[in-house]
Amino acid sequence: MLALLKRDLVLATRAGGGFGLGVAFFLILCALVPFGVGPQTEALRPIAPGILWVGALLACLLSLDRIFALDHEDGSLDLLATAPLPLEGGVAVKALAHWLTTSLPLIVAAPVFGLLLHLPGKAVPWLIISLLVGTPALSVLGAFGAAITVGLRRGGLLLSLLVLPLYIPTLIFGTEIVRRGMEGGDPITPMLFLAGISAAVVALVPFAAAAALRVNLR
Amino acid sequence: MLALLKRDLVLATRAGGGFGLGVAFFLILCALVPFGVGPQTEALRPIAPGILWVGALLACLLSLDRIFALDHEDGSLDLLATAPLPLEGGVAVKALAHWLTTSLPLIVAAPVFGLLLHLPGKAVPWLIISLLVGTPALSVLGAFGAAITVGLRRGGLLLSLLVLPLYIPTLIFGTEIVRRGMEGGDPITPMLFLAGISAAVVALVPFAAAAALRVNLR
Amino acid sequence: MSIWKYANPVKFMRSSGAILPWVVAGAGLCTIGGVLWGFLTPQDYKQGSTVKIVFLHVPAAMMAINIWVMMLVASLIWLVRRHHVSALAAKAAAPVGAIMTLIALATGAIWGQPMWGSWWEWDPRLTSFLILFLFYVGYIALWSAIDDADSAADLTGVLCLVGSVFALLSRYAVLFWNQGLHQGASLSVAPGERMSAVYRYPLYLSMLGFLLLFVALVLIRTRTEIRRRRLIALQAKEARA
Amino acid sequence: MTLLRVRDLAVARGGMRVVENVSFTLDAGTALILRGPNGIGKTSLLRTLAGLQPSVGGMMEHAEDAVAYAAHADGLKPALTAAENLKFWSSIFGGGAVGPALAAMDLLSLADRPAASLSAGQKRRLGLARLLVTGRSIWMLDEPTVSLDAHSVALFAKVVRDHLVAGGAAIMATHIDLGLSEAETLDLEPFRAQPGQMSAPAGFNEAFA
Amino acid sequence: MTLLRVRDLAVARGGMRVVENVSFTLDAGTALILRGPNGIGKTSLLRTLAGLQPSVGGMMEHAEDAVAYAAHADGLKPALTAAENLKFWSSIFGGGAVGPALAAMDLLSLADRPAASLSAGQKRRLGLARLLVTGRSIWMLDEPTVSLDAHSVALFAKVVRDHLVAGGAAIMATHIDLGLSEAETLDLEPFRAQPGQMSAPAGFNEAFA
Amino acid sequence: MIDLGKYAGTVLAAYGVSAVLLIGLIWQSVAANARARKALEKQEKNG
Ligand code: HEM
Ligand SMILES: Nc1ncnc2c1ncn2[C@@H]1O[C@H](COP(=O)(O)OP(=O)(O)OP(=O)(O)O)[C@@H](O)[C@H]1O
Ligand SMILES: Nc1ncnc2c1ncn2[C@@H]1O[C@H](COP(=O)(O)OP(=O)(O)OP(=O)(O)O)[C@@H](O)[C@H]1O
Ligand SMILES: [Mg+2]
Ligand SMILES: [Mg+2]
Repeated sequence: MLALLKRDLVLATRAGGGFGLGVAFFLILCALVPFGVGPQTEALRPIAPGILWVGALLACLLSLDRIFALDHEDGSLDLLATAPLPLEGGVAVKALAHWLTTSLPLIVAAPVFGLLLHLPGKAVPWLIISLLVGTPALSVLGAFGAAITVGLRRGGLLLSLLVLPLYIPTLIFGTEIVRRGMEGGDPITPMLFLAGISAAVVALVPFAAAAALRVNLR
Repeated sequence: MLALLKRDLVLATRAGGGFGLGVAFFLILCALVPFGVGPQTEALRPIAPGILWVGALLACLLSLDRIFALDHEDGSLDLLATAPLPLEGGVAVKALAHWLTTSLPLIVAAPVFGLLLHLPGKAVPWLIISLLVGTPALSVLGAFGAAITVGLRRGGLLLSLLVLPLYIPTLIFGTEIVRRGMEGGDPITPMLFLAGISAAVVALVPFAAAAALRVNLR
Repeated sequence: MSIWKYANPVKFMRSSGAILPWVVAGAGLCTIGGVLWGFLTPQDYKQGSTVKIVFLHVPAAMMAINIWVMMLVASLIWLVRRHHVSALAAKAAAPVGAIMTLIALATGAIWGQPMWGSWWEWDPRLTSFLILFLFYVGYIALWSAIDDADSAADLTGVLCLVGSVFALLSRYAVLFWNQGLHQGASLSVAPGERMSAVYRYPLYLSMLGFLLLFVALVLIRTRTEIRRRRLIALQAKEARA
Repeated sequence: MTLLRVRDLAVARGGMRVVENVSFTLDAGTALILRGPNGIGKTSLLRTLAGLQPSVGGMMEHAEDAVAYAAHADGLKPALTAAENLKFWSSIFGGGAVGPALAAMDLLSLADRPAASLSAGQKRRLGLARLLVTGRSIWMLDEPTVSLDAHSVALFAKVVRDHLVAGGAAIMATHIDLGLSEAETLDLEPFRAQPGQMSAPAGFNEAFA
Repeated sequence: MTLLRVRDLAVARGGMRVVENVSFTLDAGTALILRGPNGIGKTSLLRTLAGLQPSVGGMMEHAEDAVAYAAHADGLKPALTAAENLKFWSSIFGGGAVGPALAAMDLLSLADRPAASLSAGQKRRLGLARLLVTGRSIWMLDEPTVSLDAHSVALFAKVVRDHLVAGGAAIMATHIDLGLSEAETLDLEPFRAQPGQMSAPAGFNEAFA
Repeated sequence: MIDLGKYAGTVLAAYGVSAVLLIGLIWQSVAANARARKALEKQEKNG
């Protein structure tokens, strides 16, 4: 398992692996928003949590098809399925690798992007915490979508269509945390919901994803 | 040429062709944003032009790899290159087919999505006009990116990275038109810029795309 | 005789062919009757003639949810018992459910214009329906994207399962996110608030009509799917011979 | 009448020349069969002749728009029927009727089947039928009989023979015997590129080797 | 000692059974070569035996975690070096050392080259070296010698022979002669599935045909 | 003709949209069924 994680991380950082692309996309998005709504603080501040979360979500989305597609094409997935590690574990590890290479850099960079959008300082810790708690669910749900579409050629748009509705609860609770943190409300309640969703997703969805993978391998 | 256009349209509407996926994706995006930024009209209205344009752009982006990749894999591209029609024309026609199957449905549906985001009625004509004028450039630039990455397996992420920066001017002028239309400013100036960009792109970029294709075929 | 025997394609074709005319007749009568009756009801003192929309809106909204539940059950039957017809029935039901959702959304939006002064509000009820629509669209898109029928049935089945959980979850998340404008369930609440009989009976008839319409459409569409599958199966057999 | 003239042609693949000094002519009514071990450069030579990749030395000449190329990938769309696939290529090449082409490759009964439901051999036959609707005179075929059974190979040989009789020409790379007694054979082994004797490098790999 | 026992196995592909009633046993130290025309179901049978797809009838038994499967796709990452690729699979399978495996397939000099820069034959050799690091006893090989030249085929035959001597077993589908005289051959032709004699359909295509 | 009051447009629009969607769905279902039946009959006659 550790070997698989290490390999996926190494691959992501080698040429063509696409490490950092998520952050680049996130940056483009955050840079564009002021063009759309105008640069005034009053215009930007209320929508900042939402934009940051939606941006994280889209950055995650764009890199999803890498989770399994390459391994499927070059036969690694066949070999992993016959290896002595449970496929569910493989799915979880690959989702973790995706999270480490896509979401983690984004979380590290998020405070900077928060500045661009005039997110008040006291909301920044909540932004980071909400992303830390919520993005693992995004990666695992994304792995599920990727597992379902892995056999399809050119499934990018379909993958988004399947995965985005699953992201809705995470998005709602995630932004709610930041917004309440920003406006001085109570961020604990949505945080508990978000943590619950994340925990349940991380614990259960890999089984569904592994089942989908097995269907696509046969 | 007409035969090529017809075939691409037929293929897009047959099973697995992905016709309508763009609109569905657009719909999801428009539904997600309010979950992020909140349901209030005051929050949604100012960002509506930006979201609608970013949505159109992403829907376009996610379907780009269909333009040439399938034709490359099954050998059609080789045969088209030896056919008595200029490859530049072929590129233009395929970009047109992409526009007709992805952007046009989206433009038709855009007023409905404008409703979801509380875009004021008087901005809707500007939204449609700006999309009509701007999206052809997105398709042609996308075809260029697709031509460059056609030989690569899973070039999706790279494709996005190549194409997104090219999209920025279109995006900025496009949203500016809608925003000015909404706030009663002067939408004509950005419209002229956008039309200029579109015209130049549609006229010139197919040559670059065809050159890239030829390199990838040999 | 066990109910499972009907899952055999041949038997299904025979029995569904036998009951189809009756279902179609019933669906036509009840739907047209209920909707027309509803259309002819008197105006409401508060909502004016817009109350007539309820005879389309509520049955469609009801069916939108029920059809998803039916798909969930059919998917489970396929995943557990491998009854091919139930997988095809789930596939056949999805477009009907999507259209029902669309009708509920469209009539609701049209209704909202005079009532709330805007076509669309991010009310939890409406938002949940929008999300349900998204799930329908994803499910349909997945079916049409996969060539191999066995994989398609399995994968859409899994998607339906996971999607159901998330559709439910989204409903609560949306409630948490925004409190609503939409009225509560007036058919089921305390007697005092009950809808008057003038509206209630046509509504019942119309609901029955929509239910029968759904059954008729699913039967027809399942028969279509079975024929398509059979055609593909025969061609595959021929190609391999 | 000479349809194709090749002199001292050098062909590159992956930035390095693979065969060089290839010379031959192809007259109307004749066929040429390319032979040689795997990787010698048959595919590369055919692609160069078809204009899909540039040559790196020597010269070749043929009438414009005279070449029809067919390789492993048949350019068939699984979602279209057999007839629709042919119709498309016919209208792209401004070429012949679809019916006779289907008949020639024994595909009439499959005309309305989506290509996805055809077996590998049937797909190959459809890909070869495409040659007939191009209306081109020089056929360049890369292993045309892969996955065809004996009956279909004979059918294909007949189609080629008819094409030659009608004044066409064909050049093909193949490992099996087609029963085309009138065809000449060109073994590429003697033309294997010798490293180091070049006027200009064929690409990065040669420029830095 | 019997490593693999198969009785009356039926195997499906595309929702239809392709071969059925296949029975054999594979003892330690023996090899079995599957033969049969294109499309008979060799690949499907091997995938079923490896546990990648469910069987649709009969039974098979082998020790858990005893099978190493290798097909056309070698599971190599172009961005990793040859040694890194092997090391990865070795640690996944908890298996053997990388050095001897590289040596056995004559890859020592290429150990630090990224897999992307290897030729097709070299890649194939690397893919076969992977078998050695799995430490599994039953090898299931689908056309293992595709794109190998004569020298590499001999190398590979020696590796298989050593594996058999060490108490392993191998079952492989191949069209060419490997020079493995001790191997038995199983022709799949007699096991081609007969339509219409089934207890339960293998998939949609059988259920509706 | 019944009186729909000031909301006539609203009510008619709702009924109209629903009618279009329902009839479209019914028509599509029936047409696809007929097409599938014909294709299958043709195949069974040939094969
Ligand atoms: C645009 C989207 C709308 C959707 C998706 C929607 C959804 C629903 C649903 C699901 C029901 C069934 C409730 C039940 O029986 O438990 C319902 C009932 C109802 N809706 Fe809507 N609605 C929408 C808009 C509206 C609007 C704008 C109005 C009017 C102002 C309205 C008025 C009603 C009424 C009167 C009922 C019947 C009361 C009841 O039985 O619950 N709806 N709607
Ligand atoms: N994409 C590539 N990059 C680099 N080298 C390549 C590439 N494709 C092929 N080659 C090399 O170019 C040479 C010529 O290949 P070509 O495909 O023309 O051979 P061929 O004679 O058609 O072989 P076969 O009989 O196997 O079809 C081979 O040595 C091969 O290794
Ligand atoms: N994806 C698929 N969908 C439907 N049928 C398939 C699919 N792949 C293969 N088949 C069919 O299944 C049968 C068995 O294929 P399989 O690949 O097992 O044959 P094989 O014996 O390995 O052939 P080869 O010698 O060509 O490798 C063939 O008749 C083939 O047409
Ligand atoms: Mg070749
Ligand atoms: Mg095989």
